[in-house]
Amino acid sequence: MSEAAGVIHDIGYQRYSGPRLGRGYVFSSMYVHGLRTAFGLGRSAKAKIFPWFVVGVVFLTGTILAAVRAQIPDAGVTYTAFVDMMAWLVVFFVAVVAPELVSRDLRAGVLPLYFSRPLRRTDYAYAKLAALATAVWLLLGAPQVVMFLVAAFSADNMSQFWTEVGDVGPGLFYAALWAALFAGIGLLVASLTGKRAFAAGGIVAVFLMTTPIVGVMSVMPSQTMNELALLFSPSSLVFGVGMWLFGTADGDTDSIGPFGPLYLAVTIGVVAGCVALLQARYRKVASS
Amino acid sequence: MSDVTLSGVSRWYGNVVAVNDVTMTLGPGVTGLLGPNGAGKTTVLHMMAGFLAPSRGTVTIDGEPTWRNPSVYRRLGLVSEREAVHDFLTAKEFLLVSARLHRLPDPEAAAQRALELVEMTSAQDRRIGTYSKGMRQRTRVAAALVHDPQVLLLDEPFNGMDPRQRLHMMELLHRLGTAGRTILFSSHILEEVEQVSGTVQVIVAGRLAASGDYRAIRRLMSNRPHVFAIHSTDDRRLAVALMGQASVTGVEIERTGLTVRAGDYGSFTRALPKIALAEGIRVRQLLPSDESLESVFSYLVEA
Amino acid sequence: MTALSDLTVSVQPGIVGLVGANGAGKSTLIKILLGLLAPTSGRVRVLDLDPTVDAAAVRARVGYMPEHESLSPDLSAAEFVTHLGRVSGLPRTAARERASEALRHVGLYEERYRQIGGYSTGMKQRVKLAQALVHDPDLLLLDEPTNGLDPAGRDAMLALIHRIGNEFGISVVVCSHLLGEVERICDSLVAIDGGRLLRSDNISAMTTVTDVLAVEVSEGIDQLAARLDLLGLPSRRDGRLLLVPLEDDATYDRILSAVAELDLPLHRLDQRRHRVAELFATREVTHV
Amino acid sequence: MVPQTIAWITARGLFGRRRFLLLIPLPLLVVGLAVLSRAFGVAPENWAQPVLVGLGLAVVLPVIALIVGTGVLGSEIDDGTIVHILTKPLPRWQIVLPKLVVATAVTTVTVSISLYVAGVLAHSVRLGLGLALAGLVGSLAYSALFLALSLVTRRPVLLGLVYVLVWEGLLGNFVSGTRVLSIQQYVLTIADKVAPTGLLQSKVSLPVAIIMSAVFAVGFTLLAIDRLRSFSVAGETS
Repeated sequence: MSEAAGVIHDIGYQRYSGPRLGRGYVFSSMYVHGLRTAFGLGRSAKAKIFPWFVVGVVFLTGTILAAVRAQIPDAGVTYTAFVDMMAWLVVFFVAVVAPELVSRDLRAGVLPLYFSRPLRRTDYAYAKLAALATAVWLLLGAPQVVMFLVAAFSADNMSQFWTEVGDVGPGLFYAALWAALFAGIGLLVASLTGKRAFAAGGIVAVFLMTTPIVGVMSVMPSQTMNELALLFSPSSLVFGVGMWLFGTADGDTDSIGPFGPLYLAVTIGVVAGCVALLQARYRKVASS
Repeated sequence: MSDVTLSGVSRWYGNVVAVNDVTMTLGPGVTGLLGPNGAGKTTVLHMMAGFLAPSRGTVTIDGEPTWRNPSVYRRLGLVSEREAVHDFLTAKEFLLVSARLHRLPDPEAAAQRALELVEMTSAQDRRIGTYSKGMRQRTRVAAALVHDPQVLLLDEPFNGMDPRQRLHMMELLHRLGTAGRTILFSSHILEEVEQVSGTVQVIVAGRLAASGDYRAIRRLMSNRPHVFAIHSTDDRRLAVALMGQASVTGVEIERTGLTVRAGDYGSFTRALPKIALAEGIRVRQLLPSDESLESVFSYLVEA
Repeated sequence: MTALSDLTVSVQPGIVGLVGANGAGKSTLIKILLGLLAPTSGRVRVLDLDPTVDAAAVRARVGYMPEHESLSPDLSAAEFVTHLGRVSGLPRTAARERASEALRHVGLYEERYRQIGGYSTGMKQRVKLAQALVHDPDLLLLDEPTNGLDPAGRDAMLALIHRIGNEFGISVVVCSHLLGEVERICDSLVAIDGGRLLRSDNISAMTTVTDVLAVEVSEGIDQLAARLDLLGLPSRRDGRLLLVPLEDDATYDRILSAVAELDLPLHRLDQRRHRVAELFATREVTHV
Repeated sequence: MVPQTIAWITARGLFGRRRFLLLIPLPLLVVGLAVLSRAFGVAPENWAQPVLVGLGLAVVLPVIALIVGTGVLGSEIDDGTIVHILTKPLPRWQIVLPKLVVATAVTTVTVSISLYVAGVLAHSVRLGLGLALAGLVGSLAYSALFLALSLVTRRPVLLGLVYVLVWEGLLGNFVSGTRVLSIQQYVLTIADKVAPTGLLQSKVSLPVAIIMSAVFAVGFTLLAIDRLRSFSVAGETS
């Protein structure tokens, strides 16, 4: 037997000489963290309840619709119609998640820790926005994929399959429109206050307040005004764009008249405006 | 002259006992309230200030209970730990509001007097929102003093103050204490407590661990030898001479000097000068190493 | 408004204390060092980099511990510090390992998997320090690191900072209002007042001995003062202390024999030192 | 002098916060929609219900009352400034009443003016006055409720939203029993009985509306006073 040997290993503080990654990596770290936060991952069980409840409801609806479509192909349940059905759930989802993403950071004073790191102020806002938009898109998109798979496997021939593909593509794009618009508005409202209850109330209020405008505008005796009515509330705005781009189940596009391009332009404008205001907001927060 | 009395006071939250059977009386003068984080200091202060009901026992100011009894605020001023003030007011406005709500006969004069006391007159017309932490703190102290209360309770009053503001606040508390006000303040910075007042109340884990002058408290800890650091012209010979003393329980020789442990404080401190003179050794430094409030406090917390 | 004017300081590695009146410009200075604010005029170099140009590079190598609460209450310390490590550019595994190491060095063990919301003040301060250390900075900026800590917690925090500065080889700048603390752990000190430099020097140079002896007896202080007067040693009373000018070495013996003859308990005999506090004791200094 | 001082500082606090800006767009929306409908000659039967009831009485009134009612006391508790007012030798009703008066006044002014204008445009001055009076009663009842809510829970805004949106908004439409405890229904009834136009549909009787409004206002005020008397500041912060 050899002589017993012993070593004391150095477990004191060690310097780090590995790589320090750049802007893209830092951005993606923030983005991934935001996405995980949206679904309560890495957080307490309590933080998971609401997002996963919504996910559950959305998937349940998607599955039921998929079953209905398999049985009655002409039920008129399209991918875009599914998204429209989920409108209020998405509003609530954004109202709960957006404050978790940004109001919490404001309230807890975490921002100085971020801004004293290589992360840029603008990237902070972009990463949070991307995370929220992705979360909403996944929420609306994943059930569509389920619906698509059910339809694809029950397809009788290739042409039916390709029709499905042609349908789900616009559906996912339509979901992305919803995601961008709702994430933009929700995050902007939430970034204004550190109190999550106010932020959530504010987001719901935006949708609540704007809905009656659409109602009043659509009973106006001017056809042009009726056709423009849907511009005045976020949910009806996206609905209008979808109607123009993909038509509705019953082929009725009368309610927006010839203003389809305007609807798309306003949607893009609102998203861009939200992003610009969000940037301005964080420039102000960081310098104060 | 007013007294604050706690008798048999406990406070619990569910099964968590924050304050456990505390009995104390505060008289005129400045008293420091000490204790580790979570020991129950703030709970005690809040009960004294009538912001919390004792679960058991009574808290009184001059015999009047403080809970559900707003009239005690005629005699009581409170500076709580949270530094919230109405940001949108100026200090002057804030003080005027305080004076009016106290129904003082001449609110203007009272507000002015309080602002002068904390030396805030130069900034009194600026919005409080623009103040530094120390200025806010002084404004809050002024508001607590506007009705010239007999009792002043302060929770961490030095928090956030810069060195000059600390010095000034210490002077102010000292002055008020000498003028016969009953003042209790909590603090973690023991050097400062030591400078303002020698009288302390020490709370450890919800219990009142010691009260009184901290030097007297130290003397009462007879099981702990008193430690002195000595530096002299001939440390080694002095060590030998000291070993002969019955009051000395241990001597260590180090490169920087001697560390002496004395069991009997009185006889050692009387004997040391005589021994040194007799041996012809010049003592250049004698320092009590564990007489500071800091060491008294740590002994109490450990015990 | 000028927060800082005409400040010229160069700081050597080691532990530097930064002290100054409230509103003296400390936070402005920190923001300039982190590249979050550009100086109106003048030049700044941090770690041989210019923060106005290479802000991200500077921030990748600087650790910042803010004064105020700045932690996400809903995350565990391990999760939070790992995330911030990644935002500083550390690859995923390195971030995880170094977060665990940093938390160990600040003295957090099993607790690191619990949510930060339930932590005590002392534990939160430790997490704040750990997040500043996670990316192995070359310079640490600590703003009031002992804020809210009880005496035992302060001792532990100061010992840790001392170790970081001396064993880890990281330069440390400590902002503090507690001059006793600064004397205890700092090698040098920069004092600013009203945005201007008050003094910048080594601590040892600011705490030199004076030619005054402090004498304390547990009883009979008046008797001793009278006796010293008779012996031709005029003394001044300062609280419980008698201050006696130190003329030559014989002064020691004369004091000792006075005490011995009166049979008084001698509590303290010590040559007085200058204190950093003297910088601020004078009220003449004008400040804005 | 004490009530004026409390009222003054409460009002300053209310208007000093940015949250106050939220009060402006809502009434403007009501008036704007009414003006628009009138300008284009839409029949009142088509727009009165969504604008006056759907937006005005069911959303603008409770939401503004919520913002203001929690703003006069809840936000002071939230940020800790309440301590300054509580450490004064004042009976607690002297603190609660001025705050309630300020909250009611601000809400009434903001809501009733816009409701009056919209009511006049929809039908007649009488409907306008009826709506304005209903707004006043509603402001008082809601303010008392939200003021008391600020003292019994740490999350008054959330609970208030739940009351307004879920209890009054959702359940009120489906479960008729909840209407007896719904301020929205009292307000609707009062407006309808003062100006019976057929544009509004009241679902509870006038005596019920009047008595229950009074019960809400007085009951919650008394509750608030009692809660403030035993106001506890959370214990150890660290």
